[in-house]
Amino acid sequence: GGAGGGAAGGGGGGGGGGDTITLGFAQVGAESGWRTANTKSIQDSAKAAGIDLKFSDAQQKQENQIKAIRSYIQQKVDAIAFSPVVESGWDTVLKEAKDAKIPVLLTDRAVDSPDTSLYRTFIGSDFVVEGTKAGEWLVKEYEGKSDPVNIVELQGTTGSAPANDRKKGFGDVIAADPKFKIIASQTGDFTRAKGKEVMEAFLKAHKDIDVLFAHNDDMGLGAIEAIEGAGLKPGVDIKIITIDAVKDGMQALADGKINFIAECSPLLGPQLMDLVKKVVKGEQVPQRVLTEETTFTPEQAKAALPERKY
Amino acid sequence: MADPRPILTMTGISKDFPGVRALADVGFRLFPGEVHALMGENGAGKSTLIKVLTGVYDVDQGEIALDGEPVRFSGPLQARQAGVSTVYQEVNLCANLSVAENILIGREPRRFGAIRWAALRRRAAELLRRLQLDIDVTAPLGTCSIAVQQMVAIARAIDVSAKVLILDEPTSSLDAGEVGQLFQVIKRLKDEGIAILFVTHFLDQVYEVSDRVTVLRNGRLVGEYLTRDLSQIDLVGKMIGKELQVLEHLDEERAPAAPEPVVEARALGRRGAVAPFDLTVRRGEVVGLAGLLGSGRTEVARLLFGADRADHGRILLDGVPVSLRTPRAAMGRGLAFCSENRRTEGLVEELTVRENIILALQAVRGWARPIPRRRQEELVGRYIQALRITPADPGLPVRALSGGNQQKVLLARWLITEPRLLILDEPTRGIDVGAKAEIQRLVVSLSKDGMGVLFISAELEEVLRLSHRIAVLRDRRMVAQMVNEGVDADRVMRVIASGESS
Amino acid sequence: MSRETDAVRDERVVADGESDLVAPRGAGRMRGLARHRLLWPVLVLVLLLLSNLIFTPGFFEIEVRQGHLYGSVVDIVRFGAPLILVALGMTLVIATGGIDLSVGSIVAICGAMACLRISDLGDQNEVTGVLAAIGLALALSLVLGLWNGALIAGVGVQPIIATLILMVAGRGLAQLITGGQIITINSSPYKLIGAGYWLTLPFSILVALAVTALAVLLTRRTALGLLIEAVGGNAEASRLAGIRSRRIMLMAYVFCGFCAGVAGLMISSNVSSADGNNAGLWIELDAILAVVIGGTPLAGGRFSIGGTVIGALIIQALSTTIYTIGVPPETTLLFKAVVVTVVCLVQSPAFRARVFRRRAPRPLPVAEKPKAEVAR
Amino acid sequence: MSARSSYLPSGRYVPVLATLALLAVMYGAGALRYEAFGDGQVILNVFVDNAFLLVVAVGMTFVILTGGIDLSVGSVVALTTMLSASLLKDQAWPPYAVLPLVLLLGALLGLGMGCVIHYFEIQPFIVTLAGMFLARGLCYTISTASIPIDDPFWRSMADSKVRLAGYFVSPSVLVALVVVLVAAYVLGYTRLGRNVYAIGGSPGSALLMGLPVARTRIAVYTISGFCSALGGVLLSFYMLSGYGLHAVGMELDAIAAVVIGGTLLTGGSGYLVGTVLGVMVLGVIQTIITFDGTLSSWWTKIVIGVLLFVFIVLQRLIAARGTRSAPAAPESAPLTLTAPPAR
Ligand SMILES: Nc1ncnc2c1ncn2[C@@H]1O[C@H](COP(=O)(O)OP(=O)(O)OP(=O)(O)O)[C@@H](O)[C@H]1O
Ligand SMILES: Nc1ncnc2c1ncn2[C@@H]1O[C@H](COP(=O)(O)OP(=O)(O)OP(=O)(O)O)[C@@H](O)[C@H]1O
Ligand SMILES: [Mg+2]
Ligand SMILES: [Mg+2]
Repeated sequence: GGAGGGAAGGGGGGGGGGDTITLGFAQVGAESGWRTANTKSIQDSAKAAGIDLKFSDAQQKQENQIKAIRSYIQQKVDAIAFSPVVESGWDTVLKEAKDAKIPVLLTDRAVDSPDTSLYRTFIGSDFVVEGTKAGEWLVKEYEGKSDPVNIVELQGTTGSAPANDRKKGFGDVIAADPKFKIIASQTGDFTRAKGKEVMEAFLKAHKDIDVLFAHNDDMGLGAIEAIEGAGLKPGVDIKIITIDAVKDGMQALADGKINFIAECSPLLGPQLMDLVKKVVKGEQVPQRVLTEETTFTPEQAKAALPERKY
Repeated sequence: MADPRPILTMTGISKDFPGVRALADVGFRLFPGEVHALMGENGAGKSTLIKVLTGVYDVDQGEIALDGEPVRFSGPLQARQAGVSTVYQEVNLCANLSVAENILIGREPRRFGAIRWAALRRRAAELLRRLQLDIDVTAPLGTCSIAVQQMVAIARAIDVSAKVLILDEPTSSLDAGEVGQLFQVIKRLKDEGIAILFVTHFLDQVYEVSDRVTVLRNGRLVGEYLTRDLSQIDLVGKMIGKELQVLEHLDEERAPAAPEPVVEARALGRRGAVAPFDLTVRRGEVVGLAGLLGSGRTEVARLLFGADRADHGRILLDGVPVSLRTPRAAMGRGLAFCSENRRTEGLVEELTVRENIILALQAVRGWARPIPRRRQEELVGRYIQALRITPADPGLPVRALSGGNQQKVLLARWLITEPRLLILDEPTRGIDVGAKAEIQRLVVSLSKDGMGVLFISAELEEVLRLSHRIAVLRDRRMVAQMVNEGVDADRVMRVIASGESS
Repeated sequence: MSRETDAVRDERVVADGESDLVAPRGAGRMRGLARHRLLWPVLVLVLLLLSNLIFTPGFFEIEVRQGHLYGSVVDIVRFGAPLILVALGMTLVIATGGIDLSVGSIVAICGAMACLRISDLGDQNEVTGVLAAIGLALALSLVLGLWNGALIAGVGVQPIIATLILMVAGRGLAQLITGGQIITINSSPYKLIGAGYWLTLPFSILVALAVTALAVLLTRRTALGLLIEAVGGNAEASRLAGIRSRRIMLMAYVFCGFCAGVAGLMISSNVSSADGNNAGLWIELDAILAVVIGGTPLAGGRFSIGGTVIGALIIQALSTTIYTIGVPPETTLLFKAVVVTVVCLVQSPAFRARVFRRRAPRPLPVAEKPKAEVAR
Repeated sequence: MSARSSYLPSGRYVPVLATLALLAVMYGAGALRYEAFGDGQVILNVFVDNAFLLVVAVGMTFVILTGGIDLSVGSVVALTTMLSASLLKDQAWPPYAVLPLVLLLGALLGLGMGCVIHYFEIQPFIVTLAGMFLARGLCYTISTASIPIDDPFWRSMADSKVRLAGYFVSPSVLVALVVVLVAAYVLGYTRLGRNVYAIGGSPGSALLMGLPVARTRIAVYTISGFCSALGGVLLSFYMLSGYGLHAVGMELDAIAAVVIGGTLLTGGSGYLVGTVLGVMVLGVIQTIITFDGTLSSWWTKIVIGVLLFVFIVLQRLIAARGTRSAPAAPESAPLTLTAPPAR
């Protein structure tokens, strides 16, 4: 049956079949600069690829995302892509899409449905891996040294997938060596203000912080201000590891205030569009496509900074 | 006549409020089949006694026994369930509900738990008819005049099959007619053997219905008397603790009014409220409005003050037409309107006495020019004195004052604005004998000093005593105006009834 | 002078409770405590701070680093400053019987606007340019407050809905201004507002103090406070007493907008960047909570600015406590729940009456059929 | 009160009628702009997508009618999804055990808050705010990640469709409708319902009139708690997952829906129909947004705001006119809007 059920009258706003592909994209929201960059990349590359993009912003609400997908199904778009707010709970609507014979692509976050036939492919970064990379750098950095390393962690929004996974990835790596101790871990809601506020408190409560691991650049940048405010040198007195590699973050990395950034690229527009074309043509695509992502040290940052757009 | 065994006895009751001892070791008895009047000045403790009895406040000391059983009600609900039905002072009903619901809520006729609305309306209308009140019971209570609301509250109370019926100043804003209806009902209930506790400040009402009187003074029991053995003068004496100077010679005091008009209403009217009317108030003149309940007196007042927008006619001030579209505009031109409904249209209950008194004056001055502290104290002090507001503490929240004293506060608010035309709608509602005399004297002296006064009162005698001229309203139109020379109550009543000025 | 006694009285009056009932039971006994209505909030605050000592001995020590006051307590006030500001405005709005959900969005908009203008400057440290940007942002906040006020006082829309509109749309506006990105600036004069110091004192604290003083002057030295309380207490009566309630309400919302605007500048300047997406998110809840903890009833009427400030500090102290004693993020909310509950229980006269004093408890569900003794 | 200025209580139903009319207009406009929009299924989808919100809003209506407010609903919804999910998946409980349990829990939470609010005379706002924190906190103690639900019963509720004449709705919609009908009946035809209105009108008077204020107050919050739990169950049908970040800010949506429906936040006046309409208004706005595929993230928000604005202002103006109030002074606005459900 599918939500297509009673949906007569073709796609709103000139969707439906035809030579130009119509792609419905259900974005999570615009909660961060990273997300906006992600949106922008998708919109631009869609234009470039001559794909007619229907965009909707769910404002962090799974309900809205599901509604959006439903309406895409109703408007009979050629393909649907979306980045799930949360892994669980997509089966129903995805089934509807499947029944309506509309291929679905996931971006930047997987869904945990056992039935992988519900979507064609998943393109995006692996948050756990990002955490792991951060951890590995830290382990390498302190190779050979034996004295304990006190780590403070600025987590992302409690309960959000990136926060959970990056924490896990990082934690698993450093767990191998007892000398690493996470002495404090708080949520900074992925924002600078919170990052600064929490770090200030950490600095007061713990006199001997060696390393800061922030789940994204923004929190890291906030923390840097706090550290400077306390009269310490970020990157020297306290080593700082972050994830994302947005422009400001890279700048700080280049300035040596951050020591290491694991990239989490929002720019998966081009790749997505290729996949969409393939899928619509009916070609085979891999179940999982990883976005090319690297890691940055200060030197690499200096090099990369000029052509950093976001 | 009453059987010897009281149905309700209260002994050694004491109750404290912040700063005041409202009741001190008060005893009280109530006999079945008897009307018992509870008398006392404003702030004597009458309402508190009633609230303590019905569990609104908990008792600090003392015993209460109903039918010989000691009781300590947790609240009105329990009291009602135990057969004590109460009408508290002030109208305590829900303005957002219909008249019918207000009468029957809590006792709605039901079938299988479902309220039967038709039956409910019928029943309500019936009950009101018992009081000779014929109004649309589906109307929201809020649209009814305070008097009607009082009748509704009474209707609600007398419906229950109670052992004890308590009425706290039920007649404060009722005219003779309604009072008569009420008394008939009371007499019937009395014959049914119900014990009735009745609070009022109208002495003649006491002598008309009550068999027994208990007098309180500043929270203490003065004594319990059989009404027939107690003369009016004695009663008043016991209430205020000293002899009351009689106010018969007020009439001579009434000075002639100056010829020049302060306010003239020309064909002023509003659809659904009052038919267009002409009315002139001159300098130093007291004009009384007479009429039955719902005759539109309040409407007239509200139109003059701009509380409601007139949709017809115009107003002249000193002969020049002005537009008074808001109370503010009216006040700007020296009008003042003391509403009949102090609770919803008058006081701000959580503000202090001082703040309530200066409110209007401050409003006219605007927020940027606060009244200097000293001036406030001085003004407020003066009027607390003049009106004998007790407790005389300008810092108390008005909420904490007794009904009558609240009324005085409202009055004071408008007096200090020293208006050119003072509109008083039921200014003496719930005010005790002594204070009432004060206020009447005040009105007279104010008019002497050239203030025009529009005086509305449910008590016709009062109107007759004070006013130079009397305008009579009937069914929301002004049917007659008469100069108050040798006019007596009967004559006015006749006009009210017939509608022709003789 | 009389001012004092008056203050005492006002405090007491508020304590008499905002219930429709003529007076709360046992008012007599309450009087003494009620006199110092702020006693309980203050007590809670102190307890909260002391509890930190257990976990971080050096909690109270304040040193001077790089010529700044430095220490946890300073932080609490510093980070509390924006909340204090927003809560101040909220207090007046609530006192008129309204509510303002849009403060969070106003915070975001003003921060964004200021940073946008500054980022356009050739030299971001040029004072006049920065001042112009700040002026623009504040003007904007006034306009937004006016918008709310007009909707509510003019059109007569219910406050919660009227401000909800700006809450939603305003967030969008902020993002529109920043283009959804975080505008990072590097302007020392601007940084002063939120992160700077003046004579070793954090500037933000001074600003908060200044605005608080302004509010107190506005409401207690003029008649504004009285008129606001009157309007909030009984609107119709106020109308008949000749108060221009529309004007009063309008002022309240404009002031609230202004406060939010200043807070917006403070927050953005604190991190030298404007985040249209997250700046001031949910701050309206905290602000309202602060006001209510401070003892101002949501129904309107009596308000207490002192109480609000304390309330805001309590909330900030709570979050700082959470960070310093290291409550894990998963249980943070539970912790908050407990503290908030305790705070309002301790503050509730009824609760103290029931628990601390041996008094006959208020009847449990009145609904039960008459107790045996009452039966005939 | 200024309501006395309009003696004919004609304006009683005006707010609701105005809302209905405007809703129709809005839908019409949408239908003109987007072809597929005109399709009846779109309306049904509004219900399908908002069944849970509707249920929650119903509970909120009770609370707001008494002049209270309940901020905990969103979190209770989340807690319910979380609890059901973990019980079904990790504990492998049977549905018939889980359902009653979670519903009961919701009701109990409400009951608790109600008691605190009434007996300790603490403002509903703080108490329910604490409840909000508590419920969310409990979610995270269960798990910070989201838990999928693959219980057959839940799946069937999620997938099955009730078809009528080519159109369909989900079972949840039927549940929601039942709730609405029951609630409407309770408000209109039972003493509890009338007491709710009375308390909203004036708690003091209600007490002095000898109405069971305590019982009613507490009942109201219990109902709200129950409705939130039920809403949570419906949400978990809809999402087949439990998650601590579900329904963030739903309390605002619910309150908005209720108030848009013409109910006064000060209590005492409003109808359940209004709430249904309110939910539909929000739903239709959201649908318009999703149908128009061109809006960027921020324009989405702005447009929602603008639509809401236009709607509210028109509604207000129509209502003011309808109740024949002189250009209502703001303070008297609620009063002139007052729709006492007198029959
Ligand atoms: N809630 C309250 N808080 C503080 N004081 C109160 C409260 N209620 C009454 N009082 C005080 O108790 C005393 C008695 O008040 P009460 O209302 O019983 O007087 P009353 O006899 O009914 O007067 P009236 O004839 O004006 O109604 C008054 O001095 C009043 O100030
Ligand atoms: N007998 C009645 N029949 C119908 N409506 C009435 C009646 N009495 C009062 N009302 C209501 O009260 C209002 C008119 O009473 P109003 O107060 O204006 O006249 P009044 O002479 O001042 O009566 P009161 O003496 O009660 O103040 C109208 O709004 C009407 O709805
Ligand atoms: Mg009394
Ligand atoms: Mg009258």
